[in-house]
Amino acid sequence: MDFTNIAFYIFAALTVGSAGVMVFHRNVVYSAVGLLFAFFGVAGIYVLLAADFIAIVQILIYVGGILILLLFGVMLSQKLTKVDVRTESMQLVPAVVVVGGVLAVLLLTISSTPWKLAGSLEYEPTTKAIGRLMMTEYLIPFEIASVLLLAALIGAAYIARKN
Amino acid sequence: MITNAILILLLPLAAFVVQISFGKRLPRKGDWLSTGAMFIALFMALSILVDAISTYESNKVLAAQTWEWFSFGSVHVTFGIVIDNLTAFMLFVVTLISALVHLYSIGYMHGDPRYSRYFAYLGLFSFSMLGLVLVDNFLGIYVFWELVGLSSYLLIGFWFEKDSASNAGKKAFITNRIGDVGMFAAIMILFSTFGTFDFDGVFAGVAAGGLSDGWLTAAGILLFFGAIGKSAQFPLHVWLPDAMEGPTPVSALIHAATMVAAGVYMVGRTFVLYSADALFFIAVIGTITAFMAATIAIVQKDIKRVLAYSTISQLGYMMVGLGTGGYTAGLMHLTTHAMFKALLFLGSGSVIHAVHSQEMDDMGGLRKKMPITFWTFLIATLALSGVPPLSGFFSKDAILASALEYGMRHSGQMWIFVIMLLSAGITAFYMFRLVYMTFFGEPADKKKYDHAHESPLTMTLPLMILAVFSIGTFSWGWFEHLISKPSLAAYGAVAAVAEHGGGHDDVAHTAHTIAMISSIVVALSGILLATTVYYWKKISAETWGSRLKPLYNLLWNKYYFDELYAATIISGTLWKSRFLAMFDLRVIDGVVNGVGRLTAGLSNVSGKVDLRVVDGLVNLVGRIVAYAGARLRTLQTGNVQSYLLMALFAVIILFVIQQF
Amino acid sequence: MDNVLSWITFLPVVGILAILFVPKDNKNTVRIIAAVFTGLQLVLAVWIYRNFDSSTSAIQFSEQYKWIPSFNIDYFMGIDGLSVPMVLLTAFLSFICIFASWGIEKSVKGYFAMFLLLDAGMMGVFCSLDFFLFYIFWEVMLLPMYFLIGIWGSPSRTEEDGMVRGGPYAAIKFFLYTLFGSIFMLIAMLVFYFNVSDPVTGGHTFNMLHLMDQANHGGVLKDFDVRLLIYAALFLGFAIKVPVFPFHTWLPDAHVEAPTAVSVILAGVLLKMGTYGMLRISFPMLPDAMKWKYFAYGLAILGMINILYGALCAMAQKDLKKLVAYSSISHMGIVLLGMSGLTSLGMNGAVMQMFNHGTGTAMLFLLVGVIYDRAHHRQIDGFGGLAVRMPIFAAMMSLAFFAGLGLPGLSSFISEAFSFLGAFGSETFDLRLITVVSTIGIIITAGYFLWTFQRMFLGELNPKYAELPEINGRELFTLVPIGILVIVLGVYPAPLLDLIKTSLNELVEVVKAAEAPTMLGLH
Amino acid sequence: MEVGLNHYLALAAILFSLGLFAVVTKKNAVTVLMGVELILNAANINFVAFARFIDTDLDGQIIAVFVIVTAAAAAAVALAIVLNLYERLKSINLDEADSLAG
Repeated sequence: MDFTNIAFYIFAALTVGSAGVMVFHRNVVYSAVGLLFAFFGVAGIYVLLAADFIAIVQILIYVGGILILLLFGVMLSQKLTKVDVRTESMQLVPAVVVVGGVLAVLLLTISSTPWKLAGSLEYEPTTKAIGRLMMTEYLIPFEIASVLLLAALIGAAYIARKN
Repeated sequence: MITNAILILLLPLAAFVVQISFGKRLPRKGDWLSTGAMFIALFMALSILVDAISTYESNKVLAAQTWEWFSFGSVHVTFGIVIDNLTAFMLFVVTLISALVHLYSIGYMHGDPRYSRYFAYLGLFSFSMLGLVLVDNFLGIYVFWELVGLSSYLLIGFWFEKDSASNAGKKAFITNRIGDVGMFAAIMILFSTFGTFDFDGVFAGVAAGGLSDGWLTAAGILLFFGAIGKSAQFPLHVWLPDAMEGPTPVSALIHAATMVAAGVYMVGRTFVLYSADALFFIAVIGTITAFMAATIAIVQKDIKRVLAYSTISQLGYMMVGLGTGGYTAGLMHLTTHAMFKALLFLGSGSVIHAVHSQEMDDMGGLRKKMPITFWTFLIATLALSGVPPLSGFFSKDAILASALEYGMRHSGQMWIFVIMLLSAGITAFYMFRLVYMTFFGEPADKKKYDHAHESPLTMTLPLMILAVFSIGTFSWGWFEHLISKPSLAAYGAVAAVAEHGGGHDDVAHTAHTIAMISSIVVALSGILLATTVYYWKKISAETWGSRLKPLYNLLWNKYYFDELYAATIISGTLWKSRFLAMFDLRVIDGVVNGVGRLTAGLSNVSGKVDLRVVDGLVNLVGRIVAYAGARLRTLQTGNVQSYLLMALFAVIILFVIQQF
Repeated sequence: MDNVLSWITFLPVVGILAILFVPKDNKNTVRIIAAVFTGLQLVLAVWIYRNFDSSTSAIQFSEQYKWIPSFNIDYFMGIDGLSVPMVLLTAFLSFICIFASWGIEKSVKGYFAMFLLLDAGMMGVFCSLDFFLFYIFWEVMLLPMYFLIGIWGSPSRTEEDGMVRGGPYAAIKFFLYTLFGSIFMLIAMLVFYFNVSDPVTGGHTFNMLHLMDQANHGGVLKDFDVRLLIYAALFLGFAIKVPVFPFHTWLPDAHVEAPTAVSVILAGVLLKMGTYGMLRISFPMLPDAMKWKYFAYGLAILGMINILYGALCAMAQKDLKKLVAYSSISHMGIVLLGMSGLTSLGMNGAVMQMFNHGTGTAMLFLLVGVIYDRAHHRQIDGFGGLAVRMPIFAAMMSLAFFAGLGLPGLSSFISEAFSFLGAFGSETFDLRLITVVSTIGIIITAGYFLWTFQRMFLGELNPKYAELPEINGRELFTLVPIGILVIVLGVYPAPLLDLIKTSLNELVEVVKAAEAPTMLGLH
Repeated sequence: MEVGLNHYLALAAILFSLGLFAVVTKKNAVTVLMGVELILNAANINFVAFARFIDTDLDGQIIAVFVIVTAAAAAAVALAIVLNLYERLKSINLDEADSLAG
């Protein structure tokens, strides 16, 4: 069992654990914190998967952006004076059954599929290559994504404003 | 010369177009423009006439030209102009009277709200009339024939606010149309036989015997129907007296001098076409017309109506002239009559202008107030009565001679001459009755008399010019030389059709002498009688009128023609049209709607069946669905998350199914 | 310019698409779009006129594509001298009618979309040379017409006699009548389809040129009795459209209840489809049946009845628009009479009459619309003395009336005269008596037009209408071009005649050459 | 046991299930959004893992970048919607937003 394996299990545990906290804790603020750690865990997983650029992006955007956004959402929508930051759950029993079923299906599929694995497992820095691809082969999706972001920005501002 | 002719034709048309488009905006509303155009045309026509007279050849074709109008592939329809001596005379007469009437109208129509419109219509008429005399084929003559009818309609109904005027216009147009249909039928016969509209082509075909006698007579009589309508011959004469509703200069131009003579001109132009039977028919119609109209004129009180019936009567004379073979006599009477009858109408217009009434009972003694009008009027009256040596004497005498000659050649046909002679006497009588009642005696209406005055120069100048032409310009010989009776032989070998009429032989000479003497006698006795009754008052017209009450009523009511037509043709047509309209609505449409209702009824029955049986089943299905829906709607929570859950559940089920 | 016929036919459809994208409140945009597209159509029509080679009777501008190959149905368009004047007339009147419809305020989008669809259908009928395609266009036209009369026509009303009349009634009557006729046409079409073989492939065909070639006829079409039956069926289909007495009663209702522009199209273009169909389909495809004496004389006699009956009915009408409608029946009778003689003169005269009646009657209906918009009624006796108040309108009306009564110098004179002359001079049949009796119609026509003119315009001005506004610029814009055409073609008809004569003379020759058995084949 | 593709996929599956559970059960809209983010992360792990083990180029990673970008946009819009919902219902509980109920 080499270092990578150990690291994987550590990150996996961190991720799953934090996600569990996020899902099962009744307090929304706690959920948010749980999500924060789950994102960190996923970033670690990316590193193990030789995706250094993605890992950085994960931390920058998810942790630095989305999570902050979510917290703002919590804060703005819950009057903090008479805090009811608790979240309730519903239709628990059917949910457990169905989600359990989905998980079972997924795991079954994963284990029963004969993956055609590629041979080499070299570690190479990816940032430069991704940058090059973004500006060449993926230029159009890149541009569209920018437009999408812009549109989302304006749209969000428009929707959220008080009339 | 062709260019001149085209210019003569186009000048009035141009005047019409200009006047109708912006006549109102021209200075003096453009009367000078129309009048000027007409006078230019007059001088051009004069030059053509001078050419014709100086050439001095019988029936000489001075110029002719033909253009293709349109073509059907094998059939080419042409439009052409032909100028022979007859055309030259007609051009001169039409342009002269038209120009004078234009001039006269400047005074007469002064201040009318539709002044420029009036001149526009005059231009349209002059154009159509000139086209009618210039054109060289049947289709063309029919075209202009209808166009003069249109301008006549427009001018009769010029003061259309008066119901009588608009009625008269309509009556004129429709009555003319009846004749025109006959004319069109004749054209159909000729065209379908000879394949051409050209006069020359048709005449050549007739000369070659292309039509059997029966068809030729039919074509001739049908063609004459057009003239019956246009020249107000019996039995289609009823429109002309009513046409006096139009302005008086118009009556002079259209309903006395030119348009009504178009029928005579047309018969003259197509003279060689008529078979002996057709000519006899023409003569009979002419005789009836001449006599009937003359008798009616005796009792009329409206000055214009007397003149109108006189016109009808004189047109009858022309027809008799043509019908009895006196080709030259008929056409000469056309020319002379145009001059003095236009003069009479313009003179009566001058009187009407002065006293503002058309009733002769309102007039009297006007001789002193209106000397120019009186003297010119008297000249015209003498001419019309046939007093030598005025122009009317020569032409009327020629017609009577022709009628007499006809009677001498055809046994049993002397009655035509007798009646015509009688009518000549009546003519002299009613004309002098008119003159005495208008210009002599005591003024009937003092106020109107005091108000009366001589007309302005624009009105009297035309009177004087026409008086000159009425006096004695025409004598027999040279006119006959220029316009002599055409012969079918000129158009090819005469086959089966016999030549009709006759030349100058002893019979003709005898006839001439007898006719001349008797006509002078009759005219003078007519004048004498009129003088006795209306000047010396030796015989009371009232007494004789009441003694002969039934006859008087008959004449006063114009032989009840209007009433007869109203009761038969007009109301018959109206009744038929109402009946058919009702028939259309109730019966034909009723059948359609009945079928519709039947179908609707059937569908009603099948609808009932449908409702109970078929629809019952449908409703059952509907109810089941509704019930199921009510049960199932509880699933529809509106909560997105539960939907998602269901979807996922379905995914799992699918997976399971897929696995096993 | 390839595919010009497809363009001219489907331009209005493009216009419909454009109109559908306009918000419904932008009424003027909708109107302008309609005007632009019909205007373009008119430009194309003029282009066709200028490039049409009138020296040949061959089909020109033809386009042929496989459409439904399994049934040998082609998309086959093409025109000859018979169709060209109709194409011009359709384009011209459609353009004019857009402006006559400017005042429509009720669901403008729908109206103009329907109108353009109607336009496309009519154009298609005149351009198609495949019987199936022809039939499709023929039916396509029905639908918009139904809605135009039913929705934008006058509202339903109950008359004194308890009959419900009005737009919806007229629309349904028109629809059912025409549908009834087209069923017979469909039957005839199918008989042709199954009994005529394509000379190249040997299969069934709808191609009109193949159908016209008697050598291709086989099967039951060899049997004269059947040919007579088929001719009768086709005749019924077309006669309803013309309309021929006694199938005419849809016409007064439809014309009267429809809005002005639709009446114009109905009388100006739709009626011509009946006679166009006879000349395009019945005559050349079944010349021997046409020449069967009972049919030939029947056609002439029906023409005569139409002329006299229509004129007499017109005289009795109190409603101005109804009078004009009946006058259309009368004038279409002249077309029938002209056709029936099988002469070059009569045939050319009849087709010219189709065109000239289209323009003349369009003018009449437009004028009726003008006065109706002002006085809100059309009772002839309800007016009086209008010539004082509205001189320009009166002048226009008199122009239209005189054109209607066939005054020389105006277009319909030449066509009427030569229709009569042609029928009278027919060498094939003796129609002289029928023609002469028919000419009486000219007198009656003069009677009712002048009487109407007198009652409406002459005499003292009816004080009720002392303030009636004179005809306005837009209305004059619709009338003046037609008026000019009426005068120009009256003075110089050669442009129209040159366009059609080659094709029609050829048609006359073809039909004349056919032998009609005098005896029926029934044993 | 050597950590391979299956491990990563299993991890992703678990994360996905957790996220899904949150989406399905939570009443609070913000928490549901968090669940969505988890699901997206799980998908991203799959992408990157496949890029690493099966198709050894960078396509998978790039798609992951795009997923992140899209997620950011989605989050922004979704939160705006949530705020709007709150304005209307004075609550962000999703079971109250049931006007589609039959």
